[in-house]
Amino acid sequence: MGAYFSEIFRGLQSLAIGMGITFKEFFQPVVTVPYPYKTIKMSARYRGHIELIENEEGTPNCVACGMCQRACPSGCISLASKSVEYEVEVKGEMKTKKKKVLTKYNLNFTTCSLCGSCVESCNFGAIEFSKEYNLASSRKEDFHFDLLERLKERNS
Amino acid sequence: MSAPIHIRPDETFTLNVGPQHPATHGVLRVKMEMDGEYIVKAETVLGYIHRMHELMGENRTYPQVLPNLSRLDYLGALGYTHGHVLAVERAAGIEVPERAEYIRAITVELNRVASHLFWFGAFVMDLGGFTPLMYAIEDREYILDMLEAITGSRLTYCYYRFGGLYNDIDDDFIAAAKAFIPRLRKSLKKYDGLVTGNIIFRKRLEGIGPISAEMCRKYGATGPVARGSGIDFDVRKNEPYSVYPEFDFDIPVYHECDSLARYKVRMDEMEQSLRIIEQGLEKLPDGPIMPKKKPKLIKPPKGDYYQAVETARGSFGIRIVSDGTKNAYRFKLRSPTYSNMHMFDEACEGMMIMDALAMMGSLDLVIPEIDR
Amino acid sequence: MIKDTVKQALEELFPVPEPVAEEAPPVEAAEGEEADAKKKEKKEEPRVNGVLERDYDTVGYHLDVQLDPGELLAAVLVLYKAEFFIESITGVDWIKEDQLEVVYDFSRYDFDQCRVVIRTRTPRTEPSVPTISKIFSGANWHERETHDFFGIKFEGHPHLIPLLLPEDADFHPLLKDFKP
Amino acid sequence: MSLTLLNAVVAVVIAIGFAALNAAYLVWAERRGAGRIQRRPGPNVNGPFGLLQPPADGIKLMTKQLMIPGGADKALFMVAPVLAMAPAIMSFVTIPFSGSIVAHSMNIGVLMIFAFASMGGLAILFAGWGSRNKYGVMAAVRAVSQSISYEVPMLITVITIVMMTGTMDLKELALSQSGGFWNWNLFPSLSSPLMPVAFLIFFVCTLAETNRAPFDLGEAESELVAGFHTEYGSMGFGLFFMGEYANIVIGASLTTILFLGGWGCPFGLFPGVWWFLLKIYLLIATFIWIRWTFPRTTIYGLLNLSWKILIPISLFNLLLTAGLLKVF
Repeated sequence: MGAYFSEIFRGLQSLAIGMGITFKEFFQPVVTVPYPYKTIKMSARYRGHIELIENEEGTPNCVACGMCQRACPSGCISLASKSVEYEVEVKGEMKTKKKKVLTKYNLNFTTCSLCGSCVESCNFGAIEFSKEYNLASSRKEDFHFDLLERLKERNS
Repeated sequence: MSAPIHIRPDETFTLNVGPQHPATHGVLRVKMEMDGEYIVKAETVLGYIHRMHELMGENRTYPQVLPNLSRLDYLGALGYTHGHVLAVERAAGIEVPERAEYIRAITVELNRVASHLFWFGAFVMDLGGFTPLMYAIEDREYILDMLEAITGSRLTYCYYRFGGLYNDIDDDFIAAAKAFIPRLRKSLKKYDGLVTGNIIFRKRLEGIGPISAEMCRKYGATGPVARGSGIDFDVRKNEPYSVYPEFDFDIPVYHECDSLARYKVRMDEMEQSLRIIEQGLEKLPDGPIMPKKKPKLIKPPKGDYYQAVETARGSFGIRIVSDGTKNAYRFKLRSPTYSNMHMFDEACEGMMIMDALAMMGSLDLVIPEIDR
Repeated sequence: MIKDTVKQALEELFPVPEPVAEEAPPVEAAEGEEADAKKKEKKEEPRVNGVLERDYDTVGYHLDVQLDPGELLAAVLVLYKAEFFIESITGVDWIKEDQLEVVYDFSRYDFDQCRVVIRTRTPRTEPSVPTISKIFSGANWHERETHDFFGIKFEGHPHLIPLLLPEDADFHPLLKDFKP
Repeated sequence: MSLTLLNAVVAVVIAIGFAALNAAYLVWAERRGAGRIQRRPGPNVNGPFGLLQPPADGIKLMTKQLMIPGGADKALFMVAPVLAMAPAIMSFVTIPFSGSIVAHSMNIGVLMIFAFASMGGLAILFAGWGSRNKYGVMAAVRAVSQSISYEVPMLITVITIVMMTGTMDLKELALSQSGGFWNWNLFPSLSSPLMPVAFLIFFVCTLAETNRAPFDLGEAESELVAGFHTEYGSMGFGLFFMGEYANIVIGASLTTILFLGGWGCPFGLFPGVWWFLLKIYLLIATFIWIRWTFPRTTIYGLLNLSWKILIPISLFNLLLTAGLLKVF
């Protein structure tokens, strides 16, 4: 009989403790961020989709070596380049040299897993993570990014 | 509760719990043969989100598989990537600098706490209490913020590299982690009052879903599920890897074998993880985070390698059969929840559906990890 | 040490001293922890059935047993009695040798660690291995999964239907000649 | 005659209006309260403090298509939500908000409320059975067994009070406690020293009868998806929802009248409808507070609580009161 009542009593006590805790929490300040009205700053290492980095002349750093393409586990990067001849002065002589110029750098963001292998594999500092996270669309095509185009848009 | 006295096989009905059901936390389906509220027989149907990670592991080079592992378990991703890098390091014989190992241990433990916190919230929500979930998520958010600041992502991390880390931790992280530890200790006390001591909660779990130690052994259950059945088994202690031998921590073991024991194990484990983080931050050596010499292309010598780690859910094993090329010949993932979940079919027979689902919650299921 | 007792018990399964003589060189090779030696061994001729003691630090397990499917149940029973738990079951497709290998992992809930790997090989055409789900209930799903991925038939399995693959799947994705 | 009819129509319209308004804004209050307890703001976008959220929800529910699952018993399926809402509104007719504000005072008011309250279980049974859903049927069975077991201690407690006051008229029940909080039935008196316990029992029974957490086994969303209203959408669901909140208001009103002195002021000053409203909303706030604090009980835990704890204690209380009434 004693056990019966002590169990009821202890049960009620535990319920009261729980209610005390929620009562205290009721008067605590709100911790959530009302998202569309307020946003938080992304951390420095936040990994969004990749962007090309340009040099001082406004052209991309990329030399179209294709390392990122090979490192990518999901094959979402496709790039193309053409050879351009240009002249440089080497030891007082003008020489024509060939170099690759990036003509296309497409990122298929729908399959990207944001692992960062491409940025890590790039030896020329040509790609970086963007801080963009407000990406939403109902069409797949909106996530096939033409990064060269985006670079131009950023410059203009 | 005991089994029903009379089961009339002609009067049972089949209940499909899942693939879309609030208690299964994902796309798991349990086909239950029911006699009223009692379960006569249950059969788990898996594979709704099977993605064949093992085949991907064979088709991709070793570094390319890195992001896959964190997709196995979205709650405790770092533990799984840790297993992968350790397995490949063992196979290819790569030395890891001490600092990197310490940072790995700290981040894995933080992730374990985050995973347990989320489990705690979701488990209490399974039992019908919503508020603890919000408190747990708030605490977990601090961990995710910290991990995001160093790894760049919030859930599916791709932070470890063969031989070390993607990048080093900074002072902000250390300060945040140090501030987080007393914070969580305070929160754990709050959870004790709000949930653990609560009479309704205890009544729902005490003696529910008993899993004996013998059954654990037959099914190969590991992690908190085994420890709730009185089995003193933790890969971090029994088969030490990484820098875990350097830390002083205990393995919580409860002998009641019921859902409450499994709950208590996880709650105690959070405290132990905090201890590891504390010690790790204290002992954190200086130095590089990547080895000086590391093969450019990872080609482990021919052979068969196995590595087990303790993740938030139990012993996770990776078997790599290498044929000396840059792709694995066979890439086997042994996921802990797979074995833990397997016991459910046998354990829930004769239980009431409420209790069975409470027990399912106590197993801490993450479905992508079962289905792989 | 449990490792030694188990090793002894398992070795008793392999009869006659005759194969022991053959077995000796691979044991040394493995103990020399030379991965290259192992490579050679595998390339040159298929491994002889028997118990090998492996270096834990390099491969991650202690005992490596290879046996015929017929001896499997006896070996698993030895492990069951020695309080092992089942870790996983998987297959490996050795297409060049036209064989499928079934790999069983066992471990112990103990500080006296001993991981045992049991391998058994079966021909690629009509692969079949006896089930161990009568001894370790947990083998049930592992065997179903292996059946899904490799098409290995587990004789006596109570419920050998696809587990992870769709119910009507008639392909085995982890076979090396699988084309999606 | 015509005046009484007009009276009745006006009373019903007011009752429906009061019930609907209460239901709508209690949902808002519940969501805001839950938000604060969980340290988030709750609905705060539509209108000031999110006060326009309930109409927005209502419009959304009303404009949705009413789906009837194939194989469902159409008649039961359609009747059930109405049956959930109607008794709740009917019960308002007899509740005295103050000495003068009462639609129709009857000398068996308590009985009438309980008669209507037991129809709530019927509505749940209809809904669960009619929607031809296994979860629904299970929830219906649970809810019926729950409402049967909790009506017993609840009625026993009410009988105790009726014995003490000697009336079943709600108005007179309230009047008998006027004067100050020391006269309330909540506090022990010479003839019934266990009154606080009786209050607790009555409160728990109210929670169970109105299907509120931690006794919301009819819904039990983590195991029975949504219980008896799994298959309901649009206004069918809306009516269940409103019925639930209307029932809460009834339960709180009844508790106030039976135990907390109705519209009487705790200090005997200015009795009036405001005191009544203050008391019922405080009680409803407690309901909300309880819901967001505790996990759900099990069905057998719930029945055990009723048959092993509440009924014996309330019976004992009844006997004790009967005996002491004879003595004093």
